[in-house]
Amino acid sequence: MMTEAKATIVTENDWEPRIVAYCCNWCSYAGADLAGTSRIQYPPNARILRVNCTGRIKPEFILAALDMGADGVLVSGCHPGDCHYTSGNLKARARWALMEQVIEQAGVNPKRVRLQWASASEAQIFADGVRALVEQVKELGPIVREWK
Amino acid sequence: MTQSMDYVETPKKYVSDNALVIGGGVAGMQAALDIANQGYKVYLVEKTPSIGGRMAAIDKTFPTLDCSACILTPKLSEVARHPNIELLTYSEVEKATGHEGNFTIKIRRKARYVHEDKCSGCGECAQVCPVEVPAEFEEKIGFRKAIYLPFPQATPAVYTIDMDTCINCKRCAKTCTRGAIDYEMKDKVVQLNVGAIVVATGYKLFDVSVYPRLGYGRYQNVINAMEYERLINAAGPTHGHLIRISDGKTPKDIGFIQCVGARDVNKGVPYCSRVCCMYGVKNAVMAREHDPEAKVTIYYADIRAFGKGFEEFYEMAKTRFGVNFVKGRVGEVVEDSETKDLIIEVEDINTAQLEEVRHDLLVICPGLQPPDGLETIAKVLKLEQSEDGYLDIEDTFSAPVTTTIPGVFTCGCADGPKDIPDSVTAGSAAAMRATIILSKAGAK
Amino acid sequence: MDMLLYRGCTAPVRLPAYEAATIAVLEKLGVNLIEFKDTNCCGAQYVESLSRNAFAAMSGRILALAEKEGLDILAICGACSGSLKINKYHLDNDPTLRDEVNSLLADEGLKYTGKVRVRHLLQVLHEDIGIDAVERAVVRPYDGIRMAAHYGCHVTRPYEIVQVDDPENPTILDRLVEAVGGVAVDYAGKTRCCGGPMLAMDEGIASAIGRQKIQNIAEARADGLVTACVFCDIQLTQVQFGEGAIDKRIPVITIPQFLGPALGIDEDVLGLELNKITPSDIMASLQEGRQ
Amino acid sequence: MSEVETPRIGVFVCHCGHNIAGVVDVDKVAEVAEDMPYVVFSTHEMFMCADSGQELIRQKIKEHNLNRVVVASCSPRMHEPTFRRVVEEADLNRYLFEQVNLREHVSWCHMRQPVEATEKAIDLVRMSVARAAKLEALPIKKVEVTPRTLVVGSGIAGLTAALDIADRGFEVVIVEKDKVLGGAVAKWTHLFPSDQIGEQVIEPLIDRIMRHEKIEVVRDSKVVNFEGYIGNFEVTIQNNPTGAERTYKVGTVIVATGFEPFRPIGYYGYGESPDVVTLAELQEMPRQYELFKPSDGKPVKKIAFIGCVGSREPGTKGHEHCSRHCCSAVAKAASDLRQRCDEVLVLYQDIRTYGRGHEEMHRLARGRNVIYSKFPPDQKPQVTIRKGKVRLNWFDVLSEDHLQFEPDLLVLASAMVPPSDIEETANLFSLTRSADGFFNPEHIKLAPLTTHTAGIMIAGAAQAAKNAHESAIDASGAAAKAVGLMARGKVEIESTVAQVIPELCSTCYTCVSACPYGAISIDKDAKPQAARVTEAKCHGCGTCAGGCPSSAIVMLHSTDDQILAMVEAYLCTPQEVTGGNA
Amino acid sequence: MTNEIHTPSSEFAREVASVPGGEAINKCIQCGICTASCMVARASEKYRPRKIIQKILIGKRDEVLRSDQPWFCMTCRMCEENCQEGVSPAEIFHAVRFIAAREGHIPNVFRNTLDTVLTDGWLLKDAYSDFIEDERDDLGLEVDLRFNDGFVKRVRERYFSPDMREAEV
Repeated sequence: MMTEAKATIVTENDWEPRIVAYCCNWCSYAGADLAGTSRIQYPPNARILRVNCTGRIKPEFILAALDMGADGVLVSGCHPGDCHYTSGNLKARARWALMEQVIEQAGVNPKRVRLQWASASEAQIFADGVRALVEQVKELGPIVREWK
Repeated sequence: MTQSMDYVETPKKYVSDNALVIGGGVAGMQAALDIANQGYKVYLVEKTPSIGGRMAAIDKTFPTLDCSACILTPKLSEVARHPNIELLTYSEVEKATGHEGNFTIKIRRKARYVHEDKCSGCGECAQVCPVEVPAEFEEKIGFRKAIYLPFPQATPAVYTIDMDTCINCKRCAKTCTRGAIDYEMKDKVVQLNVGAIVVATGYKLFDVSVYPRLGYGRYQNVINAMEYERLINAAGPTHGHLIRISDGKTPKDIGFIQCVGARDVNKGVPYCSRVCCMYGVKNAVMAREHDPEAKVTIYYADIRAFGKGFEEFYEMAKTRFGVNFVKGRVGEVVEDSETKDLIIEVEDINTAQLEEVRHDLLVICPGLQPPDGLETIAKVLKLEQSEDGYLDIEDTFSAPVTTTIPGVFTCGCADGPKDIPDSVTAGSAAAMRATIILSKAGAK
Repeated sequence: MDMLLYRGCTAPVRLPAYEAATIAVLEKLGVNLIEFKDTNCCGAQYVESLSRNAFAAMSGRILALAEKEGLDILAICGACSGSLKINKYHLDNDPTLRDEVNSLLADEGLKYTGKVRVRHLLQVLHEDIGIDAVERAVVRPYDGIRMAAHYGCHVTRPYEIVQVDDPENPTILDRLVEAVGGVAVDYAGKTRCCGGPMLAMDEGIASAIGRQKIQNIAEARADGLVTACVFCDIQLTQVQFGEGAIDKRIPVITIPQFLGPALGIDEDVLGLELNKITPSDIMASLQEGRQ
Repeated sequence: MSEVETPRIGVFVCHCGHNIAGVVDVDKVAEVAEDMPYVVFSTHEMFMCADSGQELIRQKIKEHNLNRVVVASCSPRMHEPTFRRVVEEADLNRYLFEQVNLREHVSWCHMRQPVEATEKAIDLVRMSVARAAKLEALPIKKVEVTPRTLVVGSGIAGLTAALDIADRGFEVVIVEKDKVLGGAVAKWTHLFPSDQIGEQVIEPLIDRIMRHEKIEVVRDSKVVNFEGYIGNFEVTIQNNPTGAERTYKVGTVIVATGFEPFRPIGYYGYGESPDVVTLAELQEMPRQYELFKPSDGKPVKKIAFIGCVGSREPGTKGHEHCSRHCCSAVAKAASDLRQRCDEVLVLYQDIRTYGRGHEEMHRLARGRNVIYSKFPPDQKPQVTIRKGKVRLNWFDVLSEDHLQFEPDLLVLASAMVPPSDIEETANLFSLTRSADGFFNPEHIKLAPLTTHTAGIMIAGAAQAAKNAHESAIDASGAAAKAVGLMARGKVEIESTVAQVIPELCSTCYTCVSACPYGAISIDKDAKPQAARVTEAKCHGCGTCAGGCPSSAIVMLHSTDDQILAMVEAYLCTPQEVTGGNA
Repeated sequence: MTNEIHTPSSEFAREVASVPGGEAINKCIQCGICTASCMVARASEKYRPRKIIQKILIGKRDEVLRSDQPWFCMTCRMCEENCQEGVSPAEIFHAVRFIAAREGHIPNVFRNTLDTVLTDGWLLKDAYSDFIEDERDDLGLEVDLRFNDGFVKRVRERYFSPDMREAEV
């Protein structure tokens, strides 16, 4: 899985974080839609990938993204208890702790990944989450410097 | 079929299981779809050349700011393509006889001068047409040709010649490779047999020029909300650029005036029109979205943000979009003859201060009224109307979509002002009650 | 057509030219005004505010007098026409009030039964004579003089009672101006009050209101202002004098004084020289004979 | 891949009028897309969803022999069904369509950054093109619809929906958790705008329900288990007192679970004096000429109402919404009671008597000398209770006076909030909820009665605060949706289910325990043993695949391959081609 | 704004409603269009017709009757024309003035003018000078105005107290 990062290393000044965002279809993707319809403005650094449920997100998806050069990864789903599929997000949450450890062992600062809950009506929370991660990652700098 | 005692049927009473829906706005479309989805044939009669109604002309919808045409378009094509729906656009109901389960309807199919089956909607004809007239769909701010498609997503995508303005130059006919144009076309009257009827005739906007104090029709930069919708619409006459009619400048300080042609006992509209507050707030939000530097103020009596998500939207308009809300009805609008700015007088009720405020654009948000044709339709179908002109319903709770004639149902704004979701819901409800009658025909 | 001219308290003393011009113009247009003797004040504002019965009695007597003469009343003052019409309305619709007033009138052998009409000058010009007839009677049209019209609140409001023009968008004066060759000028706050009724309570407020009106008319670049009410005429003239007045005064002229010259009536008869702000520029716009 | 063919991808970029093209350089997006792998055609168009746009797609599929279509426009939550249908009309399997969200996720949320927005748009298109290349056609599955509807709740919405469906000839099972039917309306005495009391409205409905042969009423019971999918749900209902369970097969469900009147503990002395009641409690007081004080039974001569109690409180979750019915209900109750009392006061923020006949109710109340007084939103009335007497102090915005009143009865127009067990109901039926706590409709404008779970409808106050009239209309509307499905007999279902690759399965049971629907079991008869998915039970969430340590589960239409292809397309494309960073 | 705490009551509103002209008081929904249409309000900060009506509606009888506010209305009826609920503040203020007058709260200017009218039969007897007589003569108008001053005495007798300190409605 761990392919070599093909991303071109860029100079400090131009650098803008590249964020992969996995969103569940029912809450966070809809929340991101609402952020759009509500014209909430947030940094354009994230690329949203739609999955049915956060439970679908394999830890590999996150690791692979970091491996391929993502400076941060966002996972956003329904609030615990509100999952469209009853409990998929609880599984995602359960896997998260383990995942953070794996990342750390791989030499990546776990602050580069963020798990958040944003419902379909919480456009602002979604947008704030993206903004928070972008700012966090900006502090940490480009990922190429730390990936072992 | 087993039925309780209430439903002892006289033989032959329920003859037809076809339905007639009058009005192709969003409520009528929904009613038609919900009847058609149960397998019954529906005739959807619309008097203008296209279905879509008012919603097609609106820019965005509240409270989600969804783009109206975007969410409506799939419905338009769903209706047009439904095997059980027969569209009779540019048509009007002329006569009706019979009773629940067995109505005979005469419909006048106005001559389009273009054969629906031959026209591909390519638009070559309009390109060569030399006649330009103010477009109804654009609230007469934009123009159309004498042969025209009312709007890009018009359904059916068939052109119509407006014979009142056509100069008979025949260029369109020469251009049309499919031979779809026929100047000799005559109105046709068709007869239908239906078991149930749904009236979804919609509304008209109150004509605010009857309030001379507000200057509409007298001052160029006083416009009504529908004109505003077209001005901010990307597909509209200005390609979505909000401008002042007087000088084409971008307005920097816009006022929205609520409760005009609504809640007014002196103008025959004592009722609240339900939608104006929210479309006003929505339009104010859009003004800020178009130009975040613009100052935007709403003058209101009560902000009636009562529906799902409305209060939250109102709150958002205040806090996030920075729309300024002033509680107080506007007493007078005066134009600065030099700048064509408008000066309004209003008492801010919250402070008891009388304020004179200058705006460079004023948008009047008119209330709704029964449409002009409703009286005719009510007469044809023998339906009762209330004093305010809307259709009477049989009972508030047990028969909220049933008119005073059994077998004839109402939805959308035909029986009172409604917003889109309430119109759609009523459309489905009317469909439900109609199909109960249609299903009896199946019982033979 | 014969009518009784109710001149009221103020016109004969403060604006006799209006009275004279009305008589002359209407005569020209076929309406014969008859001297209305032994009248009293209609009770406007002061009595009106203090006692409804007293107000009804004062106007009621005038109505009863006219009824006795068998003629309709012409009122040239907005306040008087308003009072008479409002009281006629109440007396016609409230039998108790009518009995009350009639009991007081009985001493003089008068009785009001509702048979009399009250007409404001604008109604007579518009309905009884007709604007077309006025236009036909013109012998010296104005050459596009720009005139702003001030109608007077009590002339047009409340419509349900006074039945003159469209209170929100009145046009009779404007149409009369146009009929004699003038240009009717629209201006901000056309239907607003002149401020006159405020004089008693607070002169400062009254003047402020009147001056605002004059300023709006000036901004619309009008050459003059036509009125149809004694009080409005006086007030809108008065505010152009004294402290806080604008530099260039706008001539104020009553509608019959404006129509008169165009109809070929001698300026002396119309009392134009009595106008406090001379309407000479307006008169200068008169063209030579039409035919 | 089921069919091995070289992808031939068409990319269609939508302007959405000005909505996208006003920010994103659509020209450039379409141009860059042309050079992406497997793309054979790329263009941009004013409205892709319009007839002309749709025709363009169909035409280009034929013309260029496209076997994958990427439309870059709005949210797929809006138009995916539209475009899937379009490609199907051109004989392309619907699962070979991929949509890019350039509007909600790009142009509308980066309005002031056109350069960055365009770069993001290009990235998103690139990602979707990469995914499109890996898409597979899936079979279109149709299932029968059981001609029976489950109606949950027997308020005016539930009763009306049940009757409509039954009158139309379909069977209904109506389940009510209470012992009696009728919900809130049955108990209320001041309905509006027509002058009826709840009993008069509800009794005839119950009467017909009880006599209707197509309707089975299950009272004092609740749904304890719910599984299946559209057309084929299996619902287990448990009797409250006996615990006995019964299972029903139904094709459709209408959730009409209504609302609860908010109990405003801590507001305006509620709970401190029996003479402070909610509007709902007032509604339930016996209807007789004289009204008596709950505290001492003496006649009520002075009443005050306070509006917006627990409603319109920005920042307080679940109470931000307007409860819609209260203003008119207060006007109705106030005008009714005014004739029996000396003084009636209404303290309000805004008067929202919005419906036809409602403003008239407001006028009637005022006409009967009900005093309306507006209080500032940030300075709510103060209630003190001393020696059993309720005293109100507030500031009247309209007169700018400080006012005081000692009502015999203080009525709080408290919010309509979701029932306390709504979370349970939401979980049971996989329904999502909006900020107001009520259920989310499929689309707030055009699909207010259906939900994101196919086959499940919502009606009445289950969706949002509503009055009885509106709930009744909702009910008929929801009934139409249910009947529509049942009358058709068959419906299409999503093919996006999980599949196990038996050779890779280690039977670790991770998936079995992960599946929220019990759709996965270990097939002990197979050799070697392996997990097996019961497709009918699978909802397609992919939690199994997310947890499978051996990558033995394939989530159709959401395969690992497809997802990682997108990630790779984004991150591993040389920067000079993307034209810069993010 | 006063700091005194008032207990709202509908009594005064009902009293006003019982006086001719005051009937529509309860129709007011406090939208403010009257104030926004009022020329006096524009010229004077202290005059807010809407607010006076609310004070009547909440029963601030003394404050309203003792104040000069109801007397500021010019009865130009612009508010009445614009009101969407069919309220005429002008009429309401007349009704209030009647009540105030009955209780002796009459502004001096009203009282004095009334006195003149009810003595002379008309308003401007004192101002009618020889000079004006000449003017009228020149214009060919009747010089003897012949106002009746007898009737007003009976009006005074029947409807007003002798010292004009109060008026009977």
